[in-house]
Amino acid sequence: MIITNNPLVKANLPEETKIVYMKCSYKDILIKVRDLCYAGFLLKTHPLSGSVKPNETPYKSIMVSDASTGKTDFDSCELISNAISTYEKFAKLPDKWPKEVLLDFQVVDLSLMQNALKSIDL
Amino acid sequence: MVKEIERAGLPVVHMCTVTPISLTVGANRIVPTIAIPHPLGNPALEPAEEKKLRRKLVEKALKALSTPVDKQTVFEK
Amino acid sequence: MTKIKVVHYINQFFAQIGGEEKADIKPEIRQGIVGPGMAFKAAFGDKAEIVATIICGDSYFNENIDEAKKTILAWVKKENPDLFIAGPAFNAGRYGVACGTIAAAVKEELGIPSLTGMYTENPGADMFKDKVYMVATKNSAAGMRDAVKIMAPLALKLGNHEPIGASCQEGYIPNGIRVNFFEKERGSERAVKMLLAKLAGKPFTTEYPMPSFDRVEPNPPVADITKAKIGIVTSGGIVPKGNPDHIESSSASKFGEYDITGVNDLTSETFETAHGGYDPVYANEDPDRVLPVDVLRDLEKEGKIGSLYNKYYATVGNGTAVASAKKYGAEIAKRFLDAGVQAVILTST
Amino acid sequence: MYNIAERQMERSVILKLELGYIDIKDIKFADKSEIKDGILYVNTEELKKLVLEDEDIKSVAFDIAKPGESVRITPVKDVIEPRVKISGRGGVFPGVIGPVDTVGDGVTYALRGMAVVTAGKIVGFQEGLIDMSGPGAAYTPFSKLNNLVLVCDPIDGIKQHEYEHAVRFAGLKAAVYLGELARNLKADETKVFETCGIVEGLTKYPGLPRVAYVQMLQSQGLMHDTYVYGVDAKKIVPTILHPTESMDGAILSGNCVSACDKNPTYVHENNSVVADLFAEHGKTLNFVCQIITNENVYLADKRRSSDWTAKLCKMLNLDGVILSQEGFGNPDTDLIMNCKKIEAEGVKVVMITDEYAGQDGKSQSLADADAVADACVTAGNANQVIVLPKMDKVIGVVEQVPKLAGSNEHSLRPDGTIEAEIQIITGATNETGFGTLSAR
Repeated sequence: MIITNNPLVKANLPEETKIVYMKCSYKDILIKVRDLCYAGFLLKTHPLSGSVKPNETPYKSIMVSDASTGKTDFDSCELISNAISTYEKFAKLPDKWPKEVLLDFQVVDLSLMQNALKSIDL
Repeated sequence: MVKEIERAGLPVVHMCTVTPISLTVGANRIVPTIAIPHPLGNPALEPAEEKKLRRKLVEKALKALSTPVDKQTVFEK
Repeated sequence: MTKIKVVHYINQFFAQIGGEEKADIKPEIRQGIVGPGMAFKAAFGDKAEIVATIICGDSYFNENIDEAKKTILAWVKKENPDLFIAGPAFNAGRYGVACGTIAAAVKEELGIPSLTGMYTENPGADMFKDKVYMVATKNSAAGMRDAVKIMAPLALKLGNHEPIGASCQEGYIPNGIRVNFFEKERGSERAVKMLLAKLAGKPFTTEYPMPSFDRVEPNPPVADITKAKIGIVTSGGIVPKGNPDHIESSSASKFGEYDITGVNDLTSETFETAHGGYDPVYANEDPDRVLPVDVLRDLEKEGKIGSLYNKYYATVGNGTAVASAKKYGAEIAKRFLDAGVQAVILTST
Repeated sequence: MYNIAERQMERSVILKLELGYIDIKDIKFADKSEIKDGILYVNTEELKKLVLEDEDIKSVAFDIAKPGESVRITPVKDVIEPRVKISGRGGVFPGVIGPVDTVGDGVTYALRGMAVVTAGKIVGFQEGLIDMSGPGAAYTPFSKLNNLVLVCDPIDGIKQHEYEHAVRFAGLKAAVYLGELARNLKADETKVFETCGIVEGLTKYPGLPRVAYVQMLQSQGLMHDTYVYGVDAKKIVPTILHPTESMDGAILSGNCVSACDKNPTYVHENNSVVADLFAEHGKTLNFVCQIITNENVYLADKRRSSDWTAKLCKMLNLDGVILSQEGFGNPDTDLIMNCKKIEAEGVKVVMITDEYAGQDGKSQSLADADAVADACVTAGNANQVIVLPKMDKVIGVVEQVPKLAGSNEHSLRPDGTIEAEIQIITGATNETGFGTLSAR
């Protein structure tokens, strides 16, 4: 299951992929995924996927398990907490992106997810 | 925080869901709980059942406080 | 350039007033140089001048911290120096704590650049190395010359408001602030050298120490839980409804103390969570799910525990800096001890 | 009769690369491309024809940037040192430009003191800046080189990944074209790099610690990729290379984000960990091999790759490794996983990383940590703020500056100065220990 705020991910991944699209900020995606991890879902992709800095791109997609395991997974919780701390430490920059650059960010984020999907051969 | 309480000479039990985090922060007596948003409860249960569950966990914590330990110990079942 | 004006702080021993028997002397201020100030004078040349020396007994300072601090700060403010130096204290524990306390206070409260020095294992080092520039010294006064050699140039930089380099360049104890600089050798060369040292079992210094995880020995158990007074504290942010202390949902800057005299059950009408780090629905529905007051009251009535302490403490674990959590923990522990609490239950989300 | 023991002792597994350096002191545009007396003359028409063979590129402009000039190059995509294979198997950039063949032995020439720099706005947030003088020059190793800059414009409506591919190949083709000019020259200096097989290693260097270099390669998706013999590194499992293979261009950058700590192709060709381990080879240590692994997005890939890396270290009976990282964020997790698992095999690790400690230097530097990582070399805090003065000339796209990572709309001041974090500078905090920047 992919948690994303990237409209391209929503539009372009294969139909059988379970996608939760939310119109929200980068940070909101991290928070949503954190709550899922607390609720026993497993992280499948690294929340800081890509080297585009969290204060640059407004888009984030993270893959988690389709269902909760019923037990909180320490590694998942640690990764997502660290990702939130990392997000927090970057200087907050004002939105400065024209539309075409936003699209570039979406394309790169989509590419990260597509490659992750190749790894599990969905 | 748990370490500072222990350092002050008070036996302390840490009731927490993700025990590895508790181990990392240095708690010595650890009782695992149910889930992060409701460590001492389970909304799926009837209120009376839920309270029973909570009581069991708290009793486990009291037992932990009464048990000598020489290293970090997780009090499972 | 005008001469930098320095005020120096030392203890009774270095002022040659006396040893332990004189450790209770009250603070005094003398114009000019006393004791180790001579070594600084020699190192400063004509670039800086110690205009006054403040002397205080170590016992007096530590037993009357607030008063000693107030008196000394007032004197320093009056002198209005460009720089304040405390010590160095070497391995003297109470002197180290005094130097750290007063140097940090001068910096924070008066905004005057401040410097101290001590042995890394001096208890004052851990307490204040992040609050004020602190030079690592040897463990005895025999290291005075070496200490001054490092402290004097750093003092001049501080006094002149020059940029301060990295800890390894300037000689101060790492203070948690990462500072860039150019090494002589490239990184790969340093890595090869470090590996050879590590393989040979020789000492080496990592350039980035991992965040440390220290441990505390477990305390003996409660002898008889049915007689014990139990204290409760939570990092799950359970607060009276409306969050009267305005505890922040993350990176909390305070903890709350709340009276639960006569409270037998936490309900959604009376309590809630201030924690922003988890889905609050369940905790708000029934705060006992985070802080089990209901069960503990039952156990109290049944005589299974001696009593439940009538105050509980709440913090928000979410994003709270380690240093703050440590501070809150120590303060909460102190209040528990003062209230005669014998064992503590800490619940986290 | 076939005697295994004899055969094993007889067989020589020595791989030797002679690397000849042709020093380039200057670059000039001319009618004929050639290298004469240390000066590289470039016929841009010929080079242009070569680059425009790719139908995704509409136009290309050439420029020269020399050390000390008031010149800024931005946004930089890749930096490549031209090389040519004189003898031995394969050709440079095997599997991409050269044929698929194992490289790393024989004779190779390198044009030392220069680089091909590709620039182009592949995505709107394209990063990377090289100042040839001023305070910024100290932070990038490429300010010390004579740079031939290619600014490639794509055809209209091109997809980002096609443009990335086109610029990547333009740089490589130009480098090969220039490298060929050195084929019949005499090297100004020759260095010999030699490694041997397990049997020779044990008999030749008894008592010396067996050391390998574990290199993590950025491998996540568009703008985040590295190629090994033409293979996308996210599709590899960790494997072993002779350290000389990367000198022939076996590892190539397809990476355009995180300018400060990505590895341009130049860094792979001149990998400084490889060079510094070779410098001690046979003296204080036995440099066994290079192990390459990836940094994938999918967590199971991270676990598998770190398992394999540790396994290889164990199978090779290593005593120690140097572990280097590439990029920001999730690679911290690979770094710590690799370090933990390799140490768990009893192999000592020194790792090289950089830090994101915030502009004030007070934040946790890495996104992951473990007490076992007790030996760490740092390439500095990438969030450090720097003020870069106006340059007389900008090669590339100046409007790009406010869009670089760590900068904002105020970064580009009206007088042309830039205030931004050093992470916008190409190679500033390189995590293979290529530079001298550090932090405490």
